[in-house]
Amino acid sequence: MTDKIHLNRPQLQNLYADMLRIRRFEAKCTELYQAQKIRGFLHLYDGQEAVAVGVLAALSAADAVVATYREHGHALARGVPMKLLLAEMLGKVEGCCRGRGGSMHIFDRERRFFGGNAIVGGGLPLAVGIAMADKQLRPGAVTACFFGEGAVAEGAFHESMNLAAIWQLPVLFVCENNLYAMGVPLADAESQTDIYRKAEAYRMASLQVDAMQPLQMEAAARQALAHVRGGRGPFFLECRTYRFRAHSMFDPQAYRTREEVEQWQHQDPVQRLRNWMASNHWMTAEEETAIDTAISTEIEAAVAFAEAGTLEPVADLERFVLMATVVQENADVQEDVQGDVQENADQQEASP
Amino acid sequence: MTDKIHLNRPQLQNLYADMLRIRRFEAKCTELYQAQKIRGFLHLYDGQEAVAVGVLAALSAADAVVATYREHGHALARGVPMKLLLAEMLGKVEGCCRGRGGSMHIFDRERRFFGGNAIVGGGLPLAVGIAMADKQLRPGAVTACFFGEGAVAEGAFHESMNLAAIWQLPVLFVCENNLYAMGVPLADAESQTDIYRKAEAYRMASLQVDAMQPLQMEAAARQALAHVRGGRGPFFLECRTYRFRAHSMFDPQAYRTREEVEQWQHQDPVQRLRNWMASNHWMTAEEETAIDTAISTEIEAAVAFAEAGTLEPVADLERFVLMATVVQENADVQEDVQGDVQENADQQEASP
Amino acid sequence: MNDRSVRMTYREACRQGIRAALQADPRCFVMGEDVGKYGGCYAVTKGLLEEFGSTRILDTPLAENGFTGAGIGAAVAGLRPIVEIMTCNFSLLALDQIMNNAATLSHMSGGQFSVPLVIRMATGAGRQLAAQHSHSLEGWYAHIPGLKVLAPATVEDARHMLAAALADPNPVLIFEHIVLYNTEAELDNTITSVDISQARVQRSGTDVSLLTYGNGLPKCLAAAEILAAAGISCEVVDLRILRPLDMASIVASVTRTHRCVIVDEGWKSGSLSAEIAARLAEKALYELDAPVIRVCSREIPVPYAAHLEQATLPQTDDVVKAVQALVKQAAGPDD
Amino acid sequence: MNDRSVRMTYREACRQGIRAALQADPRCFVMGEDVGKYGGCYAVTKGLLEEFGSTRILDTPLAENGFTGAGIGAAVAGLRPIVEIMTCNFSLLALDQIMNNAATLSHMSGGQFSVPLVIRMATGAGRQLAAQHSHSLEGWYAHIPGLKVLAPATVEDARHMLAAALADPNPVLIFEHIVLYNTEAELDNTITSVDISQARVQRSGTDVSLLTYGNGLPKCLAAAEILAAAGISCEVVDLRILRPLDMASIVASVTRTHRCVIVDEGWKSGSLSAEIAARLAEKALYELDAPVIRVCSREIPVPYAAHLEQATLPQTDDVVKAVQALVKQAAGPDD
Ligand SMILES: Cc1ncc(C[n+]2csc(CCOP(=O)(O)OP(=O)(O)O)c2C)c(N)n1
Ligand SMILES: Cc1ncc(C[n+]2csc(CCOP(=O)(O)OP(=O)(O)O)c2C)c(N)n1
Ligand SMILES: [Mg+2]
Ligand SMILES: [Mg+2]
Repeated sequence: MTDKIHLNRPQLQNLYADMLRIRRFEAKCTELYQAQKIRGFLHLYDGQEAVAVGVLAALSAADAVVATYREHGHALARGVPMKLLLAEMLGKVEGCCRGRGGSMHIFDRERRFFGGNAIVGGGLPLAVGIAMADKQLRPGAVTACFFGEGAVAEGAFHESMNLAAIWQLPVLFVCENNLYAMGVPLADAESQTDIYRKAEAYRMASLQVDAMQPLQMEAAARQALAHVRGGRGPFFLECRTYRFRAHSMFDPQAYRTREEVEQWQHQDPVQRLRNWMASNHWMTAEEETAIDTAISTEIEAAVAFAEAGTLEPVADLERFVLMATVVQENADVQEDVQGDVQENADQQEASP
Repeated sequence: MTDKIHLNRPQLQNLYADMLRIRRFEAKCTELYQAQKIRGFLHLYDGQEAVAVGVLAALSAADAVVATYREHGHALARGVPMKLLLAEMLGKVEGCCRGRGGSMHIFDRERRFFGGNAIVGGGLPLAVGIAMADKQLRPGAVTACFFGEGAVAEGAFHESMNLAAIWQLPVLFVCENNLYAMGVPLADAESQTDIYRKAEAYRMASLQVDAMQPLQMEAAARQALAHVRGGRGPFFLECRTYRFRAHSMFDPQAYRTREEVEQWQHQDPVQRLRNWMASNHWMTAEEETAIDTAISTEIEAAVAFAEAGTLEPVADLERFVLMATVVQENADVQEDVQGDVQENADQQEASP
Repeated sequence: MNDRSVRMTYREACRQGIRAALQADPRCFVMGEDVGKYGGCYAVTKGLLEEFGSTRILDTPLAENGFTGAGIGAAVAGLRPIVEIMTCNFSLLALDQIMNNAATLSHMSGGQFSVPLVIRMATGAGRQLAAQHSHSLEGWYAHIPGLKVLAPATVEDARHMLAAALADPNPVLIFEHIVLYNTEAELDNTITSVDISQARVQRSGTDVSLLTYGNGLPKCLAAAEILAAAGISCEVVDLRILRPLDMASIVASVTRTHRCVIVDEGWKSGSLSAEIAARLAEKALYELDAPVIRVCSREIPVPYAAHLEQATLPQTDDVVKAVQALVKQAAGPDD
Repeated sequence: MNDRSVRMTYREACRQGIRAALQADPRCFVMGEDVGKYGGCYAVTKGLLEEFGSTRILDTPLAENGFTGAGIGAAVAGLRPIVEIMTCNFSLLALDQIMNNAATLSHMSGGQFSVPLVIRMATGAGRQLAAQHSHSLEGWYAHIPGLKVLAPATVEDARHMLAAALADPNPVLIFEHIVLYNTEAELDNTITSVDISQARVQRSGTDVSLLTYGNGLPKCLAAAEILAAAGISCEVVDLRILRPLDMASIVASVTRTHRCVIVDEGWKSGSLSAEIAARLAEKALYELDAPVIRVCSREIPVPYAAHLEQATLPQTDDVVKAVQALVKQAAGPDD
């Protein structure tokens, strides 16, 4: 945490609060899973919070987001209301997808949150297409596309990187390299383990960042985004991170040692940011308590909302298999983007 | 043609004869196509002869070959009898695939010639698998996998390169970069047009060679093969070349100018090798005539054989949809390979 | 040809359909392999690059999964892509995007998104392109909920189905038959649109219903002509829309004729013909005076040699024989 | 349990089948995502890496098209790969290799090559995994000539089908149902192999044939039990092999019972049930006293919420109702 700080006090506190909020949300999900209220596959985000928060804090409303099945953090950081997210995971019709998607398929049109994709690598081509549309319809908008390092071996990764590069599309590729794809360690899956170097094969600008350092992560995201917004084509960000929990709730973690996990836990981005802020007077005890309390309140409210939710009538099962009309995306976002390009450019120059 | 020559007189003459033989065969195919004796899609190899001949001359019987729909040259250089090839293209049961495959699907088990694949990129995963088997069953054998630069954009390319690299398989990837994939020029299809640099993304050894220079091509193939045979993992060879003819018989070539094609024809590898050999006394007029005559005779005989061929009875249509027993590959090849590794290694050291 | 009609090939009709779509909607664009500089593998998009420029006619690299997925994303985000997958044989590379994204996004998101995407592909055998270039997969795609599947068999449908598909808020797959591209017909100028919901009776008849689509249509019409000479009256129904099937029209025809032959160039087992036969057995069993006969492709990878290829595909002659067998069989003692 | 039998889960039976195959043939190896260190997504291959080492149990990167194609190449060149595609949902990424290479190589090369490859995949819904993880594609794959398609529904088949598949010179797809992994049964030690050519009558009956496979089997057996109490005798046939279908056994059963319900977890249109119903209409129409009823999945992407998912899938109760309707309907005036 030795970098020059280019965030002010409220920004720092937001960064911390957003990360903690995700951490605490996932803890609640674990509880709800154990209580068999959440079912199916559940993939938690503990350890990787700095990535979602770092990137999404820098996005504007007009930007688009594509994520994976491990996307609670992204959804929360993007502003998908926690209660809609939780109701979805409890299979309630009040959920953001009427309870049809569950944990792996969070969508929120209003926030341009395009999933929630459970096919590894399946989101990348979508991101390319969204960026194609935005380049015409929403100049300045960026599509942030998150995926794990496991996705890098898929053909879809390769095809998407090349398409984005030849067409110079506004896509920010965010690879969350947590060193494992389920039980397969990176070195077993890739001959080139410095994933950001894969970007060179497409002549795409790239950067590798230590995502256990929230401030470095935040700065890298801002830099990457400035590149894309500046019309200089796509950007590839490799975020070195670690997942503290099992791959999903069914995973005995035979592929790694407890010691290894503990080692990484010493680098816990949430805890370290907290400690550093506390000891450097960026956050008082009262402020910390306030953050804590706000999160607790929000989570309790979300749980209450989700639990009180109702089930979609079975009679509606076949609604939306085929749509009756085209769903129009919000048309108001364009102005917003243009403003944001400006703002980001300024900040970029001001930061060290 | 300024390189030091590491081939002797008979070798040089073979190189020339093998290339000319392909060129002349393709001319005959054109005729037969115009006479509507060959049907379907027909992709000719004119201009690229140095690639197939350069690589295949250096292979041994135990090695395996995987090619594309533009594979007459590879089949001939591999030793698939011309008459079987031509009978196949005329749809006769005497053809190497009983007339079922046609021009795009030449197979010859005896010569370990595994197609003939009409799905762009579809052969690469096969090559990886053949190399997996050979690594265990035929130590020292190499799989030479040919494909166009168009295939490089496919996911199958990416997945196969990575698999071969992480498992250090004996595959020689031969990319025939003729600058066009049907009507799409390389620069429209790839952000990185130095294709050999893609290999770096997999930490695979690679080389770019001017394949309009047969001797350079031959030397590069030998070097690449020595790497693979030496157990140092897969190798990627980018062969810069040009196709003189249309993509297939249906192509009006609107995407390139006549001047461009003519420019490249000045570099015709067959003609240049001939001229250079003639003026440097590597081939006398009599020797050239003998080569010419032998080729003419062979082609005439092949045409006669193919024309005299018969049609597979319709009653046999469903044979081989499901096989009754496993077809065993020739078990004698192993010794052969071991010998060949030795031989190649010697030559390698002896060449400049 | 008169002033109300113009003679046109199926290929030209496909092209005119695309041109009209590009003219009508600036959000519409064509994306695929060789649609631009080459003019299309089957010359369908020839001239369009010159007319509309390279942002509307977009040559892609060979990356079926990638650009099909990009088409889905672009459709969701407001454009109206016409993705061309050169032939359905290559669409297998894009199946993940088609089934797991295009077909699911609306339902799985609880109706938050629509995917107004059109994917055109060439289909079918008959040009000696051998095993990897001769699949007929349209009936197989018709298994997937969330998609609509169209099979233009006529010049009119080739001309007008695209507009209807683009107007549809759902992903629509259009299968153009490679053998039909060169067929010609008079196109009625006064017809400016077609529906994409109904099968169409292409020839009325009373003895047997021939249900078909795509390149089966000319074969069935030819068979009907031959059979008419022999005194057998065939009703020929062009299914047109393979998903969702227009069962009302199918049942109506069979209710008129009481006998049915389904002609389908797909491999027989698990083909669309199976679904139709099964539904007829469910919904119209007592209308049938004889078992339904299915005339389909032989269950083999399509071979190159002409005689083998033709023997693999259902032919006019096979249809004639099937009908004759059916009429003989049904003409029992009390018929 | 006695000394002739041992109680075992379907999962454990799958594992024992793989172990036995690896022990029996040094050319045999397992390749797929997370088959090694992780022990298999559904824990089927757990412990095998430790027992056989990393050349026999090969963890692959996420590259379904690549490693499936590699399996094909390895099989052609002399090995006996067992490729695991984690679930059939991801197999869409490998479809090009499966259809265009595995299924065609023998025929297209005129019989020069065989592809002795086994591809195992998990299939089915029922565990709230939602739209992209709940496909039932085995019936759909059964459309492809050149493949064999197996669906073990019992512990015995889970244990022994693999050996038969490996002994087969052709590419064989084995679909293991995710809901069955935890089911248990007695496994008879004296049975050391099963055929992969015949359907099997799992319960004899006289009134109605229930034709099913995979996770449909326990549902049909439960329905038969309930219906027996109501005096209706159901014959339950486990299809086992979906391609090629054992029509002889199917027709034999229907000839005994004269009524038929097909229970298939695939989407109804174009499902395997359609093919069976169509063939029955062709080959056994006059044996049927009533139209065939198909009990299939609703035609939607499978939703996450438990009640929606269950409503999407065919249930025991649906089977019971279908049989009751059929018996009532068939019991006409002269029955
Ligand atoms: C195409 C596909 N193959 C396999 C899977 C099963 N699967 C789900 S997550 C996963 C590992 C992905 O690893 P990574 O991309 O690194 O993401 P992480 O889980 O580490 O966040 C696998 C193999 C899948 N969902 N999709
Ligand atoms: C997967 C797939 N997509 C598209 C095609 C159609 N096609 C055949 S050859 C070709 C161009 C291939 O170019 P390249 O790989 O450079 O080989 P070249 O023809 O130049 O030898 C295309 C697009 C195909 N056969 N397979
Ligand atoms: Mg990972
Ligand atoms: Mg090329």
